[in-house]
Amino acid sequence: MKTIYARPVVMEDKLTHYCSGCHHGISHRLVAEAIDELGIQGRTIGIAPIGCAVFIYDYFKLDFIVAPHGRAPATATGIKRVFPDRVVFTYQGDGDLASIGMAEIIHAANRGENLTTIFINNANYGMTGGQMAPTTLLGQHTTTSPYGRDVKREGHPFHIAELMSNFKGVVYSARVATYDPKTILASKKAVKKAFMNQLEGKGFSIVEFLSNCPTNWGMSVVESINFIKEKMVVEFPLGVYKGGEE
Amino acid sequence: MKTIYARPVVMEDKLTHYCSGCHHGISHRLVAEAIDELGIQGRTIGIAPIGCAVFIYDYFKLDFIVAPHGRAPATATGIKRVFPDRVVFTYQGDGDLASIGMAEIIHAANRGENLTTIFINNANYGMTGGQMAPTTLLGQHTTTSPYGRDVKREGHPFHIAELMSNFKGVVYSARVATYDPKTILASKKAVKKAFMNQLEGKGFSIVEFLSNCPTNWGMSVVESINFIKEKMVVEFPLGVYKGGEE
Amino acid sequence: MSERILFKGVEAVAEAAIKAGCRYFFGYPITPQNETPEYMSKRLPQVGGVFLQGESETASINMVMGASAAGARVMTTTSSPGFSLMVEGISYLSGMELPCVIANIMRGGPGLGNIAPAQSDYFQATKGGGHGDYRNIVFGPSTVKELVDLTVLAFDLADKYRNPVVLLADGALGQMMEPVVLPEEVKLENLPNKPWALTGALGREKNLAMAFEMVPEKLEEINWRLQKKYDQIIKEEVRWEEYYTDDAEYIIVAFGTSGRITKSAVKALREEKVPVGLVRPITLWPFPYGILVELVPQVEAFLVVEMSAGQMVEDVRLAVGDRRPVFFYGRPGGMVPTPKDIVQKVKETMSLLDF
Amino acid sequence: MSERILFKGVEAVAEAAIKAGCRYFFGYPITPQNETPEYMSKRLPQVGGVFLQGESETASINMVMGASAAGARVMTTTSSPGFSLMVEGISYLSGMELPCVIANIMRGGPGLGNIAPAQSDYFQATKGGGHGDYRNIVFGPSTVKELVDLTVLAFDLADKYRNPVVLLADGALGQMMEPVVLPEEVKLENLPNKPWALTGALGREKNLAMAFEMVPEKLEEINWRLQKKYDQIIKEEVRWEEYYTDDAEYIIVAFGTSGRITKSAVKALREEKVPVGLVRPITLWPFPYGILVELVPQVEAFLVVEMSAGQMVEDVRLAVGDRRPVFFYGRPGGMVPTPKDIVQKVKETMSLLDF
Amino acid sequence: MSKLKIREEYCKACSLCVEVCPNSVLGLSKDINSRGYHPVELLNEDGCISCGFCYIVCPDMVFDVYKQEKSEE
Amino acid sequence: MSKLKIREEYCKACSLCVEVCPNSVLGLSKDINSRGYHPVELLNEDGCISCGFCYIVCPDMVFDVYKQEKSEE
Amino acid sequence: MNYEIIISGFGGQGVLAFGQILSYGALKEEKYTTWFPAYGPEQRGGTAYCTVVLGDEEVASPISSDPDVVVVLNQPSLDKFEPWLKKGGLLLVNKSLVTRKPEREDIKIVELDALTMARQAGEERASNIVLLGRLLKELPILSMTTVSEILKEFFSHRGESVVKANQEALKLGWESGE
Amino acid sequence: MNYEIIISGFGGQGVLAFGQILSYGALKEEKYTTWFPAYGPEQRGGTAYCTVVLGDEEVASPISSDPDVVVVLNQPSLDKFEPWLKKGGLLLVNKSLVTRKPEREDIKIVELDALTMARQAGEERASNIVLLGRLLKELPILSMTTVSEILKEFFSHRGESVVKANQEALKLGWESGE
Ligand SMILES: Cc1ncc(C[n+]2csc(CCOP(=O)(O)OP(=O)(O)O)c2C)c(N)n1
Ligand SMILES: Cc1ncc(C[n+]2csc(CCOP(=O)(O)OP(=O)(O)O)c2C)c(N)n1
Ligand code: SF4
Ligand code: SF4
Ligand code: SF4
Ligand code: SF4
Ligand code: SF4
Ligand code: SF4
Ligand SMILES: [Mg+2]
Ligand SMILES: [Mg+2]
Repeated sequence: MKTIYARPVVMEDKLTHYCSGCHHGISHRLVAEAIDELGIQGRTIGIAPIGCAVFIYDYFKLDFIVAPHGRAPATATGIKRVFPDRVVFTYQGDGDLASIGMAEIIHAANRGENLTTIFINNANYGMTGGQMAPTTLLGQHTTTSPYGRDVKREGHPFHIAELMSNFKGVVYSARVATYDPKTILASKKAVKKAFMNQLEGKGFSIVEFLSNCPTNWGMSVVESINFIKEKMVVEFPLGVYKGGEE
Repeated sequence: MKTIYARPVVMEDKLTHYCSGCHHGISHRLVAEAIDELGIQGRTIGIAPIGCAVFIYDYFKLDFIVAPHGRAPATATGIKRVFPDRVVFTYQGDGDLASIGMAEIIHAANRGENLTTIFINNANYGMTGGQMAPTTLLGQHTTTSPYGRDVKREGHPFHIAELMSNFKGVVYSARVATYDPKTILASKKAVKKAFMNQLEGKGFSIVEFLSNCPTNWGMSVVESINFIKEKMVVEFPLGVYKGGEE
Repeated sequence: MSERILFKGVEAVAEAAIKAGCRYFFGYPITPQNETPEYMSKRLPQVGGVFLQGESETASINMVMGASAAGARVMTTTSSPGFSLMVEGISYLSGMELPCVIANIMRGGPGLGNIAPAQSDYFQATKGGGHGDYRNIVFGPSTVKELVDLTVLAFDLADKYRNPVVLLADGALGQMMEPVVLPEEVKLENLPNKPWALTGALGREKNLAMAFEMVPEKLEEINWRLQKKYDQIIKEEVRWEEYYTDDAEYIIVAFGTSGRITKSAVKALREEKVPVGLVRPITLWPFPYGILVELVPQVEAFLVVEMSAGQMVEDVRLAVGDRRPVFFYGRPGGMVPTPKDIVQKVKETMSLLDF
Repeated sequence: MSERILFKGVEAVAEAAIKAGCRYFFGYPITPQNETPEYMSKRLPQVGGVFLQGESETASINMVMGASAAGARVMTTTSSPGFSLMVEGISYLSGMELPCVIANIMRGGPGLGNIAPAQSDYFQATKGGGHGDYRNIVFGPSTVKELVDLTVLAFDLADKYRNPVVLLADGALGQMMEPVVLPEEVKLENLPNKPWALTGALGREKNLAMAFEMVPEKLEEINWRLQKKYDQIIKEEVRWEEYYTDDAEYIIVAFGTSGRITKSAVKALREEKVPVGLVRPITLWPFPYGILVELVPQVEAFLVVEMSAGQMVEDVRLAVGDRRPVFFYGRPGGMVPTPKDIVQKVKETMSLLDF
Repeated sequence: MSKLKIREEYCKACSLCVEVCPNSVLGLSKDINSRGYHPVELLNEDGCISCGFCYIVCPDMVFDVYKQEKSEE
Repeated sequence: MSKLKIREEYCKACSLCVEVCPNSVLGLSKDINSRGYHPVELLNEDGCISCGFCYIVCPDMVFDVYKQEKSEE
Repeated sequence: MNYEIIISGFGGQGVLAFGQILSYGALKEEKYTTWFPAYGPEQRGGTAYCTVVLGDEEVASPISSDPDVVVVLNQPSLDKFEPWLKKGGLLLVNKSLVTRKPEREDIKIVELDALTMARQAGEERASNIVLLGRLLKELPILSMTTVSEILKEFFSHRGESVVKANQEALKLGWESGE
Repeated sequence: MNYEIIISGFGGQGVLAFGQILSYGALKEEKYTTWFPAYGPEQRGGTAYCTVVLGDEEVASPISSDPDVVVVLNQPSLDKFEPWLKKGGLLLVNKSLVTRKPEREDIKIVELDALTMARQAGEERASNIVLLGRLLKELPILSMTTVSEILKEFFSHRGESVVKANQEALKLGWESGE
């Protein structure tokens, strides 16, 4: 028998704490596959966010640091400046990156720090129980937008992939999803590209994942996938916003 | 004799602390003229930054609060949410707004807070003695970029007017200068527009001033003006980036 | 008498704030106090108020600053790491003399720590987490009822003294449910007049809100004026509860959740005729040094119980000096002591003293 | 002996750091310490290091966290409001047990305050500006020479204990120039080995840097382990200077700039045969309680001199208890006491005691 | 050896794999794993074409997928 | 009444007005104001056309500018 | 006198609701009460539990290391809390999900096949309420009428049939002790 | 013995440099020294001053409320610091920018038209150095040779002629006391 697909080597053999059907696990695996395929396990260092993915350090056979909420890009900068030849990546949620950590991600991006950022947009704060995120859709009900996000009060959802593409220091910015095999395979390419750019010393790369949160959206897993396909993708079009050429 | 130009009524009759030839004074006056012409002195509240303009409260007959460095947009939000019918504006430097206060300005802009922001881009930190700002030009020598700003280490200068125009909550974003009567008169229109938008409840408006800092640039006043005309305007093109129509 | 309602601590604090006339809330989610912003996001629009989730704790405290400067009753709530992000703003608010109420529903630290109940931000709240010589009134509520009452008082004292007031509770109090009787809602028009507020300088001299004075002589004067205010607060606002202290020969000092747990321990010990009593500080700043000093003559020893590695114990030692032994029993990192633990510690330390 | 060089405090600290093997600096401008980042921006590239101006103090301390986790000797410097923005990060660093050196060149507070010298962040530095049960070693240098020596020691102790070390100086020390002899530059290859550093998990188990443990029992254990380390530091690292204490009947306690100014006052008083002495804490945490306790029997009274409204005085009271009067002379808001002021205060208080 | 290695203990019964399997050869078992979930099971070994869709969509890395080599057929 | 009101005490001698004046009727005085600057002065009242450029460029709000009404001419 | 009651089981078995219903009942009967959840990491997936204190004295400690009653809905809960129970206390066991017998002999033990009884009442998820009914039978902490009314309020948002089923479960629990 | 010297004038008159030169001189002569600037709001526009302590004892206080020497380059400085001067101390006055006479009679007063002398030396901005030269003449705090060398290092980046002019100014100051 030939192995077609096997659990990535860089992943620990461990049960994750994520809710049933949560896409965080898929994004993890895509990162792992990229690391495996690029053969960089021994020189990759990860920065965990504060969010549901805070436990990511538990699932990878990699050195990891758990940075304060939102500050992963600054922490990553500190590591990368000491070890320019290591591969350093942050994995951040939309509360972490787009709310409290806005200044840090923008400045790291603008500096063109040679980093890779995996950004999980699940339109809410998963870990703390489903509050509004900067990426929450208009009209979406969350525990802190109980009447639905109102453009007058809270403004429009943030488009991170587009925003990032404005900065000259950013060499790659893409938005992907993981709701079916096709999108997952496309995501995989994006993640790999984002790591390869770093290996080639090109600068800052970011991949935004449209991700689900069945638990806090109050949906079944299937419903959550439909929400991504029908609602999120409309607000947040998939695609490569920068660095897709070649 | 007919009065052609007179010191704006909303300004205190006071000597400013600014260095000789510093453009902060011109920007102040333009704000004052807009307030005078719109007749909103009694209902305007200002937020002073931390920067050379921290003393702005001393020069206006207006209620003022001196917010912590970079946080003026958050403080302004707090005031405006209490008094939606007052006119609230922030006046911020490029260290204040574009460095430490990046998250606050972006989130206020994205929320479409009905505020007016006057943004003074003088390519360095004036008050603290000329350190590098996010807007410092490539190659520009400052006290913390003694070998010249290096794109590899510090990235490209930030383009705030352009960046702001990305957000749906922003109704007006313009970049102006004050190096001669023509640019000053154009700036005046921009400032007035930025206040009028607020009076009309439209949302967030920002005017970026290309400003000088002869003291820390180590230049005469005339040299500083040439620097703006020859260098800054090239990196930061003047113009209305959003909301110019009509 | 009004109706008794079963309320979770972190929701009760929100409703009590609304009853006290708070119409503005700016805050950022963090466990174990998420229910407070959540509750506010639902309720404030119903009463014509504004809930806004700040983009961070830093932004939130500065929004609070704006709303407070505008003269509104305003509040934020957070938990330990979030409070740390607010201390610059709190130092400013204190220097500006802007009233506001800040609840810290403490969790295990340091760093990210965990989300379990803790009391390890006592130093931060009482000795100045931020820079400079400032003080905040700090309450240490121990029941949901008291949390409600102190929330209302917090708004009143904040306005009275033009000073931030901190509600220093922990996740246990925040997450528990208890019956409370809500106070009458104040009429907004009866709230204190604030001639200093930034409302637009119409027909009056301009108002300035700032914590800024370049001339050292003047800033020194401002500081002494603040200190005088703090002295007045020390004189007038110290609060504590005594429990079986009358004839106590051994005093336990504990606040908040560990304070009420200690009550059960005291009750149990009293049943065994052990002459212990409890002093439960209600204001952590100003700290009730006086009552402890008073008790020294009648008491053989003190025991301080905290859900931390030992912070308030310093204030108790300040009061008691070397005149009596001051023992310490602490559970840091999110652990909650049981009455049994405390009883045992009392007995242990008593045996040291040949009680 | 090496050459004596005239150095400004805030530049000396930078050069000393480089001599100690510090090759990474992340910081944000703020008066009165701008010359430190400025100096570093010039010097670090010359020695193969990296200077990066963080976008804020918040970012800077988190960059420090990254570099420290990577095993480098790294530093940041700031002044009061900037330190407040760092306390969340410092709590994390402490919980993670990451070594680093942080200088706070204090200025007048609270809030924006002013840029004049002050000592009003004593509480913040010594009692935990951030949340949770953590402690930092805090040095209070009083001369540029001492600043240099303590900077080097700070890096060594930071590595030894895997703990942040704070240099708590003020604008006066920062801005003054004095001759110093710089230490030999350490060879980078002689710096301590850091097997815990994040270097990429090549051929070894992965390393984790975090201040995070969801299970209270475990986080409690971590906290007790930290406390044990702190106890060891208390045992081994307390430092202070005594000046004319041998036969002193009146002791002044002062640190840093007010400490050295007090020296002049003591000298003047001794010339008048007044039996005063000075205890100048060099480590503010761990605080030298012991020496004060020892001195109690020979001393009639203590006076604490601070450029604040009174913070360290609490620690002196903790040591002295009620056994002796502890007077206080403070100048908050950026004022610097003169020797004359102090002499007068000593005489005043002595007359109260019928000395 | 089966075409699928299934780590039953890791399965959270989200059904993503069940829905995506082109040949509908996956289902949730009646058994319960130690986390209280009915884990996935391969209903029909022969029906599995080793396409790997199940691997691709599974958030919990439950599967490894193998294919019969030509020689084995 | 002059066409220009000049607040000499506020002038910082930056010369911006001097350079911009279309008729070159402004100059810096030999006197010193209390801040140590040689303040601006109107060298030639008649040459001033009340264009206001000096007002417009002055960062220190030193000027008010008046124009002779037709009737005054 | 106050009762200290610990209720423990898997998240999803309704142990927090069990406790809240007790507290709401206490409120209705003008008793003192405190409901305190273990809200830590146990919440997600693992074992959840809460402590309810209720009675006619003001509640001091909201937690207890020697409760009067322990209700366990699964095996780990039995392991954890059986030793805590005060001498002479009541241990209420959901036999349906507990694999071993309690060991202590100095306590009163009541074992119930709560799942079967809940199904019988028409609501699989009402095991907790079955146990609650039995608790009321064993100890006079609250009246059946009170709790029955509380159930109505508590479950009303899930429709009348759920309310009815839960009331039936309560009754079955009570009757199992007759 | 240590000398405590305050030098005060407008920002731009070189009072900080005056002090630094003293401290560099002290360094060269292996003395103890401290240079301490008032770096507060006075810096911009207003009066600037610094305190230099130097001598053969380790420096305790870097500031002084009763200095041995006060050098004033403008009127406000005279007003501020004349009263501070220790009894018997030396007050050095730049007559060129001081409008009134000193008032105290218990001190030694030396007034110099430093501006004129500086011009004479070929460097308008060297008033400070003229006063420095005279200070050295009045008090044996540092040798002329030392200071002359320091001037060379201090002004070398501004070219030889500036160095020369300053050395000349120093000399003129010294000679004014002969
Ligand atoms: C300073 C600080 N503020 C708040 C929190 C609480 N907190 C933990 S995770 C989180 C947000 C998580 O949301 P997101 O980043 O979107 O990640 P997700 O869980 O959705 O994947 C918050 C606010 C914290 N730990 N620290
Ligand atoms: C938290 C904090 N960090 C740093 C400072 C010091 N500081 C004062 S003004 C300033 C920057 C000023 O630059 P900019 O905003 O560009 O204004 P400018 O003076 O150039 O007009 C800084 C860093 C401060 N006051 N507070
Ligand atoms: S809460 Fe949401 S984001 Fe977090 S693990 Fe569960 S489903 Fe995923
Ligand atoms: S330092 Fe620069 S920005 Fe500040 S007042 Fe002077 S010239 Fe203007
Ligand atoms: S490999 Fe393909 S066919 Fe086989 S079980 Fe998985 S999805 Fe179904
Ligand atoms: S996708 Fe994975 S977790 Fe979900 S049911 Fe299939 S095997 Fe189980
Ligand atoms: S008004 Fe015009 S012409 Fe007259 S002085 Fe001013 S710039 Fe010159
Ligand atoms: S522009 Fe204003 S400040 Fe400058 S020289 Fe003219 S009048 Fe004076
Ligand atoms: Mg999220
Ligand atoms: Mg600037």
